[in-house]
This record gives sequence, C-alpha cells and structure tokens, in this order.
Amino acid sequence: MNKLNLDRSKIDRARQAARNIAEDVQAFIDLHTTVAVERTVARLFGIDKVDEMGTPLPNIVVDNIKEGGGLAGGAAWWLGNAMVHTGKNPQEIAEMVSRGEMDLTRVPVGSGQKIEEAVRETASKTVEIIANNRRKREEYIKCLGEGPQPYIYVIVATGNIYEDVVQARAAARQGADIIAVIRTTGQSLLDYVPYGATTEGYGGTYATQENFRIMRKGLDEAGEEVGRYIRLCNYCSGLCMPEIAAMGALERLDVMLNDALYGILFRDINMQRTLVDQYFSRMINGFAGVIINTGEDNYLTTSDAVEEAHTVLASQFINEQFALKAGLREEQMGLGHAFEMDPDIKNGFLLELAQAQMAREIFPNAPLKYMPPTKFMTGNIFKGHIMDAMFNVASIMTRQGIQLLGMMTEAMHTPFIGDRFLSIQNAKYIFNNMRDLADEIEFKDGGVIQRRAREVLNEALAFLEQIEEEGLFITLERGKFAGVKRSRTGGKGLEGVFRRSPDYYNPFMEMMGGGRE
Amino acid sequence: MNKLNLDRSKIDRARQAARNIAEDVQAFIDLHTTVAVERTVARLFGIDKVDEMGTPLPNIVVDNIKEGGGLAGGAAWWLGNAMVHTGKNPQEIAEMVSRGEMDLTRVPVGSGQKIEEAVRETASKTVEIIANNRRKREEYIKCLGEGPQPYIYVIVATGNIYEDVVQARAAARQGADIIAVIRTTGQSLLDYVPYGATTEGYGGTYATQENFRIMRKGLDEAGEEVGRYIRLCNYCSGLCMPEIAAMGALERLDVMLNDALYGILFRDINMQRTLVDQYFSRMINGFAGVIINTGEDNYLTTSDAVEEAHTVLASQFINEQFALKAGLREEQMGLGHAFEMDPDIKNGFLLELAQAQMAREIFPNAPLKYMPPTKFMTGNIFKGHIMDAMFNVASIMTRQGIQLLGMMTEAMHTPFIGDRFLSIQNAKYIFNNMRDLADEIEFKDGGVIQRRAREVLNEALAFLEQIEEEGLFITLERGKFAGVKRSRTGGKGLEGVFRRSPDYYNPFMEMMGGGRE
Amino acid sequence: MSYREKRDYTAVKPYGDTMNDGKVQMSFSLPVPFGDEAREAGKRLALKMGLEEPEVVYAEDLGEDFTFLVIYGRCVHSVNFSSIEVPKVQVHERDMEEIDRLIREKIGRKLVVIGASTGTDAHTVGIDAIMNMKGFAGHYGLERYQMFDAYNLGSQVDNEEFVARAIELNADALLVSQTVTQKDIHVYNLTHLVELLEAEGIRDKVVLVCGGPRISHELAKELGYDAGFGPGSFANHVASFIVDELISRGA
Amino acid sequence: MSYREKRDYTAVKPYGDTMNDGKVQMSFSLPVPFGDEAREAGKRLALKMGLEEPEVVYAEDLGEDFTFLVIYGRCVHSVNFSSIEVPKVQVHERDMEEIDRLIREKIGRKLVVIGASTGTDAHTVGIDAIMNMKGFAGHYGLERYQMFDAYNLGSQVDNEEFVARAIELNADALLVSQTVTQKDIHVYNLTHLVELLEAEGIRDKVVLVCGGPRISHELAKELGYDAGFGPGSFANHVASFIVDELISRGA
Ligand code: B12
Ligand code: B12
Ligand SMILES: Cc1ncc(COP(=O)(O)O)c(C=O)c1O
Ligand SMILES: Cc1ncc(COP(=O)(O)O)c(C=O)c1O
Repeated sequence: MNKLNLDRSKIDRARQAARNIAEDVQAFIDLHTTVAVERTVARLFGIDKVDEMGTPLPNIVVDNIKEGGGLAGGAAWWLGNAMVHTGKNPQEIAEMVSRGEMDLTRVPVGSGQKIEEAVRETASKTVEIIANNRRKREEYIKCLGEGPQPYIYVIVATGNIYEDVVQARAAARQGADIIAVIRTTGQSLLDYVPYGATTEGYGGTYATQENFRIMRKGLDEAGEEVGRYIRLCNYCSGLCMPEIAAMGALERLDVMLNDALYGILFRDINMQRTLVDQYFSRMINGFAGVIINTGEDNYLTTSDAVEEAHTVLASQFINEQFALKAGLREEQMGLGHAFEMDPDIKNGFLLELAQAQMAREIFPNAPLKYMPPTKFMTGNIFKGHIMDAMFNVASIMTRQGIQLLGMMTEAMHTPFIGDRFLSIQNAKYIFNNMRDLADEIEFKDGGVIQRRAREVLNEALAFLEQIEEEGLFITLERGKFAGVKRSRTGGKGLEGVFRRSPDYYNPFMEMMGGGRE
Repeated sequence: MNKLNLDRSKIDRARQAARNIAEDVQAFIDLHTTVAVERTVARLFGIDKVDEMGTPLPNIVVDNIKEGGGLAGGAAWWLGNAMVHTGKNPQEIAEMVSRGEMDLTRVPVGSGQKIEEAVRETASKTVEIIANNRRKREEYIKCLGEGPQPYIYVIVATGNIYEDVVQARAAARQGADIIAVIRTTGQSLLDYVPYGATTEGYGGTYATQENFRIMRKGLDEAGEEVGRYIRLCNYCSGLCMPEIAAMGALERLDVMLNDALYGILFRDINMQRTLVDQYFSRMINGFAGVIINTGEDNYLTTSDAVEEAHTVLASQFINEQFALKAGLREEQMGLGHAFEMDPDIKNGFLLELAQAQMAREIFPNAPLKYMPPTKFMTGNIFKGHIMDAMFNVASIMTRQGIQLLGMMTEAMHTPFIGDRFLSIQNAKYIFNNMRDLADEIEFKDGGVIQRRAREVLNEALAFLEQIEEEGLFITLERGKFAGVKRSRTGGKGLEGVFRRSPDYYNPFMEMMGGGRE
Repeated sequence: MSYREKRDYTAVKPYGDTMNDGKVQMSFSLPVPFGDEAREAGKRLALKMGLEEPEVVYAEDLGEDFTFLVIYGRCVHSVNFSSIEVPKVQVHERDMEEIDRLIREKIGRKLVVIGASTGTDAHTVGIDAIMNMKGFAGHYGLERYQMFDAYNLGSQVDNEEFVARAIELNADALLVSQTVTQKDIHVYNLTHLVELLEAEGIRDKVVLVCGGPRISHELAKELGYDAGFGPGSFANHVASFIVDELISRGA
Repeated sequence: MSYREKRDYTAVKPYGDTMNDGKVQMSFSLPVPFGDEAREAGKRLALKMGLEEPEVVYAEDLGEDFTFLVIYGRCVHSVNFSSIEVPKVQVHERDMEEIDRLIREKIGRKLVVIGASTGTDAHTVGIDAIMNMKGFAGHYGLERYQMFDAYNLGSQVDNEEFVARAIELNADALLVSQTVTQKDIHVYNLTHLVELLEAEGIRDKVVLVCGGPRISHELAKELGYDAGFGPGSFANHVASFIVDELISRGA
C-alpha cells in the first residue's frame, strides 16, 4: 500500500524521535509506582468487594500499606508476607485489614523465599485466568468468526447497565462488531473503581467489574446467536488506568481506551501519575490480547482539525512507542484519529482522505481507530447522517480498522436505540457497496491529497524533533498539544506517585510484560 | 479525461452504427408530418387560446386542414393563403375557423409567391422572438452568472402552479440551479396542450404556456435576487412533443425532457408518430438553445440496472445521432443515465462509477443528466438520504453535468418543501467538500471499474450493430429496449401521422434547423 | 436478562434509550418566517401533539417565509399493544413445485390468472414482479408455474377492458396492481372495478386480489377484495393464497 | 405572487407541499416485537398525537423485541403564530473596535470578565470561542479586546471557586458555559451559582451571563441570569450586551 509516495526516511526519523522520547520517559517510569498500580496488584491477587462505606478493598489495602510507609516496596510483597504469616488468601487478608484486624506493614516479616513463592503462586493463578480468557477469545473467533474490518464500533451509554445490555445485544444483531460502554461523567477522576451492578450514571454507565461481567455475558450470548464474536470495549483512562485494565483482562474485554497523554491533557491528571499508570495498564492490555484505542481524536474536537493534524500524527508515533515498551504488539494498537474537519471546507474531504491514508501507510499493521464527526454535528440530523456517511466513505477508501460510528443525534444526546440502528445501517450499506474501492483507486501524483499528507508528515516530524530535544514533560508544560498547558506537579493524583525502593517487587511486570523491547 | 482506457475504435464504431440507424429512420421522418408538427407551426404563427369548449385553436386549425385533406402540404401554406386572402393575422384566422366562419382548405388559393412572403414574414417574427429569448438567457448568464456543474436540478410537482412557484423560488434560494415542473399524470397522452394557469394535477402540474410564463417570471425574479440564473425545465415528450418545444422556446425554458424513444417505450405512443415529432421538437429546442434531457434512466427503473446498462449506452448513442440530425449541439445534449442499482450489491458503487465515468468519457461535451436512485428507495428516509448522498458522490467523482437530486421521500410522495431543502443541502455539501476529487483519483488499470466499463461498451456495440442491421423499427417490435415490445402500427397517435406531399412547406424547418448535418 | 419480560404491553410508549422515556423525533416545515418565533411555533405544535419538553434542535430558513424544524420530545401518549389485532392474509406459504403439485392433485386443471396495472396507473414493475417468467428477488413469477395460465395485460388497462378479458378468458383469479395513490385515486379505481364485476355478476366467480406499495390486506378487504398484498410480496405468496381460496371454495 | 400574503398567521399548520396540508414526519422506536402489530401500534400513537391518516412508511426489526418506525401524517393542530412573542437578548450588535471605543468613552476603564465551564462540565470549546484570543469563525474573542481584562478559568471549575475569583478580581461580568444537560444537571448547576452569588451579596454587582448549546435567553432569565446565549453566538454579541448593560446600570 503506497498511494501517497511518502518519504520513508522521514517516517523512520519520526519514529526514531518518538522512540527517544518514550525511552527518556521510560527511565522515569521504571523508577516509580503509584497507588493505582499497587491497587491493581491487589486486584490481580484476587482482592475485590467493598467495605460497609463502599470503599473498595483494593483501596483499603493500598492505603494501609501507604500509611505504613511501605508502598515503595510494592503491595505484592506485603500481601505475600501476610499470606505466609496467616495462611489466609489475599481476599481474607484484605477483609481483615478492612475490619481493622490487620496492619499490613506491621505483620512480622517472614522468609523472603516463602513470600516470593506465595506471591508467585497467587499471581500465576490470575495470570492463567487471563491467559485463558485470551484463548477463549481466540477460540470464539475461530469458531464463530468475526465481522470484516473496519469493525463496526458503537457505544451504549444509558447509565443503566441492564438497559445498556439490551441495547448492546440489539446492536449486535443489527451488525455491530464492537460495543463500547461509555463511562459516566467524572468517573475518570475517581481514585477508586466503583463496585457492583449500577443503574445510575450521567451520559454513561459506571465501569465496574460486575458491569463488565453482565455485559460480557450478554454479548457472548448475542454473539453465539448471530454467529459472530462481539467485542466489548471500556475505558482504561483516568486515575485508575491499570486497575480497569486488570478488570478488563479478568472479564475478557477485547478493546480498551488507553492513551499515554489523554488523562494529562483532557482530564488534568498529573503527568507523572498518568505516565507511570499507562505503562502497567498497557502491559496488562498487551498480555490480555486487548486492542487499545488511543485518543488522538480529542486534539481535533478541541482544536482545529486542519491546523492540528500534525499533532495527531506525532501523538500516534508516541503512543506507538509507549505501547511497544509495554509489550503491546502492533496488531493491538488501535491508534486514534478522526474525521473532524469543518464540513463546509471546499475539498475538505480530500484533506480527510490524506490524513486517513497517511495513518494507514505509516502504521500498516495497526487496526486504526477512526472517530466520526462530532464537533460540527448539529441538530440537523439529516445533514449529520450524511456527514457520517462521508466518514464511512473515507474509512472504506483508506482501509481503516475500527470504525467508531457517528450518530446523527451527536449534538443532542447519547444514542437512542433507533439512532444506533440507522448508523449501523449507514455503515453496512457503504462498507458493502464500496467494499473494494480502496483497491480500485489511486491518488494523483503530486495532487492535493499527496501534498497534504507530505505537509502533515513534515510538520509532525519537526514537532517530534522538538519534543525529542525538550523532553515530553517540558513539551506538555509548554502547551504544545491541543493548546493545553499542564505543569509537571499540577493536576490530579500526584500524591499517589511514589519512587520505587530498590527492592520494589511486582510479579506481574515480569509475568505479563514479556513483550518489552 | 481518460481514466477507463476504453477502446476508441469501439466507441467510433458504435457511434457510426448509431449514425446509420438514425439516418435510416431520418429518411422515413423526412417523408412525414404529424398533427402535432402542424399544430406547432400554427403556434409558431402566433395561434393560441381555446374555444368555448376548451379546445385549443391550434387543434381546431389543424383539424380543419386535416378534414379538408390538406395536411400533407403543411399548415403553413394554408395559413399563409388565408392571410393573403383575408389580410388578417393567423390568430384572427384561427378564431374565424373556430367560429365556423372559415374553412382553410376552401379558401381560394392565392399567389404562391405572396403566400410564401406572408409565411416568411410571420415566421421570422416568431423566430426572432425565440432568438431574442436565447440572447436574453445568454445575457442573464453573463451578468448574473450560474451555478457550477453539476447543476442542481430539483422538481416541483404540487399540481398547483402558484404553489409550485413559491416552492421553486424557495429552492432557488436554497441553491437549486434548475427547476423542473413535473407534468400531471396522463398529460403526455393528451393530443392537445391544455390552456391557461392551472391549479389541479395528479403528481404534477399541467404544462401550459401560461404556467410556463408564471414560473419563468418567478424564477427570473428569484435569480436576480440570488444572483444566479435559474434554469426552467419542462417536458417535451408525449403526443405534443414539438408543440411543447415551441411553447418552451417562446417562454424561454432552458431545459426540456426530449427523448427519441421514450414515448414509444414508456407511453405506448406509436413509433412513427414519436420519431417524426421528436425531429421537429429537437430542431426547435436546438434553435432555442435549450438543453435536452433524454430518458435512458427509465430503462433502469423498469429493468435491472446491472443487466441493462448497455441499453442505456446504446440509447445515448442513438439519441446523440438524432439530436445531431435536428441541429442540436453536443453542449445541449443532456444524455440521461441513472444511479439505480440495488444498494445491497457488494461493490455496486464501483459499477455505478464505471457507468458514470464511461458516459463522461464517451460524450465529453454533453452536460450528462444523472438521475438519482428511485426504484430502491423505501420508506426508510434515513437510508434513502444516504443513498442520495452516494449518488452525489458518484456524480462529483465523475463530473456529471446535471444532477437531478434524489429525495429521501421518493417512495412516498412528490417532494415536500422540506425534502427538497434537505436534498439540496446534501448535494451542496458533497459537491463542495469533494469538489476536485475527480482530479485527484485514478482508476486501477484492469481493475473492476475499467473492466466493467469495457464490458458495457462491448455489449452496447454488439446491440447497436444488431439494430443497425435490423433497423430501429424492428428492434422496437422485438422488445429489445427495456423488455417492451411495440408494434409499428400499434400505440397511440398513428392516426396523426401523414405522408408529406412533394410541396410540403414548413418555413421553420429551414429557419431553425440550421445545424442539420 | 429478565429485562424484557418486565415490559408492560398494555401501555407502550416510544423508547429512546430508557423504558417509557417516550422519545420521539419529528420534522416538518412551517409557512412562517425563520426565527425564534418559528421555533416557538414548532414547540407549541409539539406540545399540542402531546410531546413533553419539546426541543427544537434545528431550524433553518427555507426562503419565501418558510422554516424547517427538527424537534425531539417525550410523547405522553401510550397504546395498549396487547389489544391490537391486525387482519392478515392467511397464507400457507409454499414454493412453486408444491403449489403446482397441489393444483394438479386438488383441482386437476390449469388456473387462469389475469393481471394488470389498471386505470391511469403506468407502474408495471410490481405486477411484473408477481407475474413475469423471471420473477423478482429470486422468486419466479406465475408465468413460470406449470399449473397457471398467466396473462399480464400490462399498464393503464381500463377496468372495463380488464373485466371483458376476465369474462373472455374465464379467469379464476384477477390480480390488480395500483401504485399511484395521490388524492386516493387507487381507492376510487379499485372500488370501481368491484362495482363492474358485481354488475357483470362475476365477482363471486373469481379470486380477486390487489397489490401495491400502499396496499394492505385490511384496505383490500374494506374495498371488497379477497386479499391485498403490499411490499415484499412474491408470486408464491399470491399463488398459495389463490389455490387455498379456490380449494376452500370447493373448486 | 400574492400567494404569501394570503397566509393566515392565526392558525398555522405544518406545510408539506400545499398550504394547510399539515404534513409531519416522525420517527421513533417501540419496545414491542416487529410486525404488523408494531406498525399498528405506531399508527395509533400517531393518531393520539393528532395526526390524521397516519402512514407507517417504514418499520424495521431492531432485535430484542424493539421496532423502529417512520411515520407520515397530517397534523390536525394549529398554532396562533401572530400571538407568539419570544424574549430575546436586546443586543445592539457592534464590532470589536466599536465596543472598545464605547467602553473608552462611556466607562473609561477596562472591564474585568471571568469565564469558565463550571461544575463537572469539561466542555471548553464554547467558552473558548467567546474568550480566546483567536476567537471563532472569524470573530476574535474577548482576550483580544483592548478594553477587556478577560480571565478564562477553563473547565470543571467549582461554583465556589468561581465566586471566589469573581470577588478577588472584582469582576464586572461573569460568563458561565454549560454543555452537559443530562438529567438537567445544567439547571441545577446554574441555579446553584446564582444562590452563591446572592449569598455573597454580589449578584447585583456583576453582569451575569450564561451560554451553551442548549441555553436560551428565556431559560437564562428564568434561572436569574441577565442573559443567555445559544449556538451561533460570538464574542462581540456578548461584549455588546455587557457594555450596554453596564452603561444602563450607570457604571
Ligand atoms: C419506477 C417508477 C416509475 C416508472 C415506472 C416504470 C414501470 N414500467 O413501471 C416511471 C418512470 C415510468 C414512473 C412514472 C410515474 N410515476 Co413513478 N415511480 C416509480 C418508483 C421509482 C418505483 C416503483 C417500483 O417499480 N417499485 C418496485 C416494485 C417491485 O415495488 P411495488 O410496486 O411495491 O411491488 C411490490 C408489491 O407492492 C407487490 N405488488 C405490487 N403490485 C401488486 C399486484 C398484486 C396483484 C400483488 C399480489 C402484489 C403486488 O408485489 C411487488 C413485489 O414485492 C416509485 C418510487 C418508489 N421508490 O416506490 C415512483 C412513484 C410510485 N411514482 C410516482 C409518480 C407520481 C409517477 C408519475 C405520476 C410522475 C409524473 N407526474 O409523471 C409518473 C406517471 C406514471 C403513471 N401514469 O402512473 C409516485 C407516486 C406517488 C403516489 N403515492 O401517488 C412515486 C411514489 C414517486 C414519487 N415520490 O413521486 N414511475
Ligand atoms: C467536543 C466535545 C467533547 C470534548 C470536549 C473537549 C473540550 N475541550 O471541550 C470531549 C471529547 C472531551 C467530550 C467529553 C464528554 N462529552 Co462531549 N461533546 C463534544 C461535542 C462533540 C462538541 C461540543 C463543542 O465543542 N461544540 C462547539 C462549540 C463551539 O459550541 P457550543 O459549546 O455550543 O458554544 C457556542 C454557543 O453555545 C455559545 N456558548 C457556549 N458557552 C458559552 C458561554 C457563554 C458565556 C456565552 C456567552 C456563549 C456560550 O457560544 C459558542 C460559540 O457560538 C458535543 C456534541 C456536539 N456536536 O455538540 C458532545 C457532547 C456535548 N458531549 C456529551 C457528553 C455526554 C460528554 C461526556 C459526558 C461523555 C462521557 N460520558 O465521557 C464527556 C465528559 C465531559 C464532561 N465531564 O463534561 C454530550 C452531552 C449530552 C447532553 N446533552 O448532556 C454531547 C452532546 C454528545 C452526545 N451526543 O452524547 N466532549
Ligand atoms: C483515550 C480516552 N480515554 C477516555 C475517554 C473518555 O473520557 P473519560 O476518561 O472521561 O471517561 C476518551 C474519550 O474521548 C478517550 O479518548
Ligand atoms: C424523456 C422523458 N419524458 C417524459 C417523462 C415524464 O413522463 P410523462 O411523459 O408521462 O410526462 C420522463 C420521465 O421519466 C422522461 O424521461
């Protein structure tokens, strides 16, 4: 696939710059852990449930270790020690801590070898569960099959998981390949994961392990009925990135929103926190066979899509490198971009084609996640429906991987059941009627499309080289992405970041991070 | 423009076959006249209005000549004779005939030279009026300008001319370039043209000269306000082809539906009648600077669009040759075709592109008239709206000339004012956002699109060669077009066909048919 | 999910994304100048229709003092779904071979069927779909059946001519297609045909069937037809109906 | 055309293609299984809404016992258009230069304006459009005005913090943006701000303005704001309003 005649050496150079940027940050990451990372360890140890106040036990456990000053060593070690000491399993221990019957850092320290054995045994059980989930997905896909790319991706967002399931199953019947359950407003800023089945949310439904389970079951059933594996998606981003990744791994989610920079820029989460969190979360996603979706589309909803195109490409390069560091394969990288230009631009569609084709050629193995028009959607649902159609045309003409369907009611409300149906019908019509159009067309040498792609690549390269020089932290401080300035010590969640002690211990990093370059 | 790599020699051969077909028929045409042709002469002499019974005076005059056995010589001669004899003008004479005060074939025959002079003088006045209309159009376009191609063509069809005008003016403001007033059901089978302003019609509004005038005035005003010349379209087809062409020429219509075969196939009008009528009607259209629209799209609404594609191309070739014979320039040939394939066909869009691009390359100077999806439109207005959008995409990708916009409510009713607005918005969005896409893309050598175009050309050529051998009349008798069989002596209107006498006289044929090859 | 079982079919409301939210989308034009007053007029109309919290999400100037509106709101009305009964054609659907066999066995002779698009209606694609040899969407038409003598008279056939042919050919079944419905022209035309058949005394001798995009079985029965077939009908539906009807009439 | 003058604005109905035809398009889903009964249920709902001759032109199975419907019909209701009056922000629209000049001449000092997207709302594009230097759709934002000191606090600003900053900076005008409207969260949030301002005794000292895609002037007034600005607003509208308001208050 080479329609744009892009300068390969520039692509290589950009990729190298991104690698240097990521390596620089990785050095920082490798020295740190966070409360979220350690809560994740607790969860992977099987700790779940909440206390009477509704506080999740993973939080109680990690807070207990933190207060005892032991977090720098990692929760695994303290839990292992308590297990050896009490002979109880992690959940029982967590309940004891929660009842005030145990203080983890005060438990007499036992033999290092025994602790390690206990930890390894517990951890491998979980790792095996996750590996099994991965195999189960593969089997499902082998025997049920799956829809062709671009996968048809739709959201449910009623706030009520039971209502969500009905709509998700209906969507599967209508032709959806991926169902994403949108989270309620504000969940990403909670420093814990809510618990249990939930029926109340604003513009989305709480991401809880029980909700994941309910939806997974509903979709497995629907998938078997329609003879197509239906993928389930949720969000890693926020203050609980790795915890939700772990929950997703345990409940066989297939796709997760996960971006190295999104939380920093769009949720004002502290950059140190997010960068450390994203690493472990991606490691888990990687091992679980999850496709991640990055959030470059957000640059374009916030700023101008024509002017900021190069920041999307630069961010894709950076996300790619962070993902590789965490052991994610290219086939799992749903790098994001979006069809967000003003529909009134003369020849705007040509620019969109250039952007989409460029991403396709630069990341040939990634199942690119293509986001629909949102910012310029209005109450004119009829116009909106054809803007969504043009987005579908751009996608099939450039062979995108994951098509997040636009909804004609984008400017008003989260999708009604009928809106979703019409969108799926829209995509299915166009994807089928134009199925092989990408094979049939070539772009004029030196035409508008090729020139635009080259221009964007040039700008992205210059931008990456600048970041390479300044470092990512300083770039973020200077507001170079999406015009948003973030300080290194500002934003939410910095208090949850800790420097690892030299004996820091996290068994999952070895067991799941196999792919690290 | 050469994207399909078509075999030029095959195109030339097909064109030659069509020329032979047309020439063969032209020999027949040149020997005949019809009541409609002679009524047209009467109209061009200025005869208008109806008697108390509502019968138009042109009919009364021609019937009078017919009954007197004089039609073979042409109405012009008898009218000229009466003018010379009475010193009255044609309208006064017609009124006398209508009151039974004169019998045209019984008027004493005067000097041939004087008659000819009278005829020439009367005729040249009308010809001058028409020439002025043409100049007026050209001036309008020069000072107001016009929309870029594809022209946005919409219909009004309320049945009430006053309601039609309001909607047409609204459409002009919204961005329409051409307004077509659809005729009421059944008008094409009337062997006369109704008179005056009308407010009652089924699925359309009567084509009358007064209605033409009302609409022309409304559109001129709107055009001046929006700063764009708005073209007006009506229908020549039916039993009154040349009469309506004359009315259109007199009222400065800009576009007229006019097909050499449509009446035969789709209205069961006798083939001799239609073929003679179309010749004179096109001569008038040609002289008046009218763009004709041919009706090949009808093959595809009646039969399968994939299978019958070659009949469209063959008919375009035949229409082209008949038009050239009548003195129409290529720039006036709105050859028809349509986007009518089943939307569920995998890669159907590729076949549509092939067809549209092929027409574009074979008739490079014709303002091709592209018809929207109609047969597969359903009550699902949302799906219909995006089918119309895909039609618009196909058009801008292949540079069509005249875009007859599809309406999302096609399966239910003639357009509501809001439907038309949404369609215009649809087309404007896509034509602007993809404006130069045609320049940017090339089709893969030997790909599906190129192969399909070649296939259709081959079939059309074979078809034309067969017609060339058999003759057009026999082909029509055998039901080779649209699966419809018509006999040479069947259908409506044969009784109105007459063999010309050797002294047949029609001044307008010389005065307006200048372009005849 | 037991969610579905919880539905109350005695009071059904429109559904947006939550049971009983009543959400409805609506669009129309108003013959008033564009502006806030036009939006307000749209809102008031929606209120009168029983939409709570109507929201004009889009308004546009159509020119000539017309305004186009898109409105969302919550419908206060509900319907008792459990009490709804819709008359339907009773068809035991069979395929061509089965139907031919049945006719051979139970009736023992070819059935004569005449079809047309009647009155001023020139739309033939529908009746062709039912009758033509090659059929429609993979279903052969009646002309291909061994046990039918099918006569397709085409378009714009006068009712008088149609009845004359029916008598001449001694038809078992008449198939009428009607597409144009403006000003209820199809109702007029279909009724007129029944009157003619009755006047000729042959109404009860034929199976009388009509069809078309706006024809429902209910409407057909009202107008005095034995059955009506809408969009999505195929030859084998109609053929099955005709055969069953003739057998039950003791043909 | 005298056609337009003939309209009766005291009884306005939807318009399809003929005056007073009442034609309306509607779509919704019903939580009932797909089929003729679902169509009938849709039709009955339409009848209840006051649509005559409702026609279900499309019905589709959504799965899970839901049905999607598209309906056309003739609305029997009409509204008295001549009696409609909609409250509007009284703005003498001026451009940036004029506004700066007016402030210089009539007020003689820079005006302090604070803006934010408040509560949990993280949508900043709207408030940025009004405030940012570069502005929106060719209209510069308040930051570019010479006679405004504009502070854009960004997103998810607590009402408490917002009020504290207003006091600290001695603000002349407060600009609040609200986008998320689910469960009327914006109404709650906007009302809460007014209460806080009143509690602090500064409500009357500031020009209080809100805006957002679902904000109308009418709603804003109801909630105790001086003005509300919806889609299509630009900085110069708001600035004009603020200046006029301050001048009329005798600032
Ligand atoms: C093709 C078409 C034409 C073609 C017809 C070609 C032909 N040989 O038939 C042409 C171009 C000639 C044409 C002309 C006109 N048309 Co027309 N046409 C259509 C169109 C696009 C498709 C109809 C069609 O073929 N559908 C496909 C067939 C297979 O579907 P069907 O007829 O519903 O048939 C199925 C069932 O209903 C059933 N069925 C049908 N008949 C019967 C009979 C029996 C016995 C049984 C058992 C079953 C059965 O079985 C079939 C298979 O499932 C429709 C719009 C649309 N998308 O529906 C407009 C449409 C029907 N036409 C319309 C109009 C107004 C006209 C004109 C009057 C326009 C004008 N002023 O000139 C003319 C005049 C024709 C006339 N005198 O009747 C209007 C009708 C509006 C109304 N509701 O009254 C429509 C809806 C378009 C519109 N929006 O304005 N038309
Ligand atoms: C861009 C966007 C986002 C971006 C925001 C980026 C950013 N930095 O702002 C991101 C991706 C982060 C986002 C997130 C979410 N969004 Co959002 N988003 C949108 C979107 C696509 C466009 C909004 C926009 O920017 N419009 C363009 C601006 C210029 O228009 P405007 O805001 O109306 O502003 C104009 C006027 O209103 C006025 N104005 C506005 N404010 C003010 C203030 C004053 C004082 C004045 C005078 C004038 C004024 O002037 C402006 C210029 O004319 C809309 C859908 C849509 N097309 O409307 C959804 C939408 C608003 N989002 C929605 C939702 C639900 C969310 C989430 C809650 C989803 C979730 N569960 O995660 C999150 C959470 C955000 C939160 N906590 O608030 C819903 C809201 C539904 C509802 N009615 O409640 C919408 C409608 C999408 C949908 N269909 O679901 N979103
Ligand atoms: C990477 C990523 N994460 C998360 C979200 C959703 O937002 P929140 O984090 O508030 O759930 C988005 C939405 O665009 C996103 O792109
Ligand atoms: C060439 C031509 N003439 C006329 C018509 C319209 O039909 P009628 O002749 O019945 O007015 C069409 C419609 O498709 C057409 O293509």
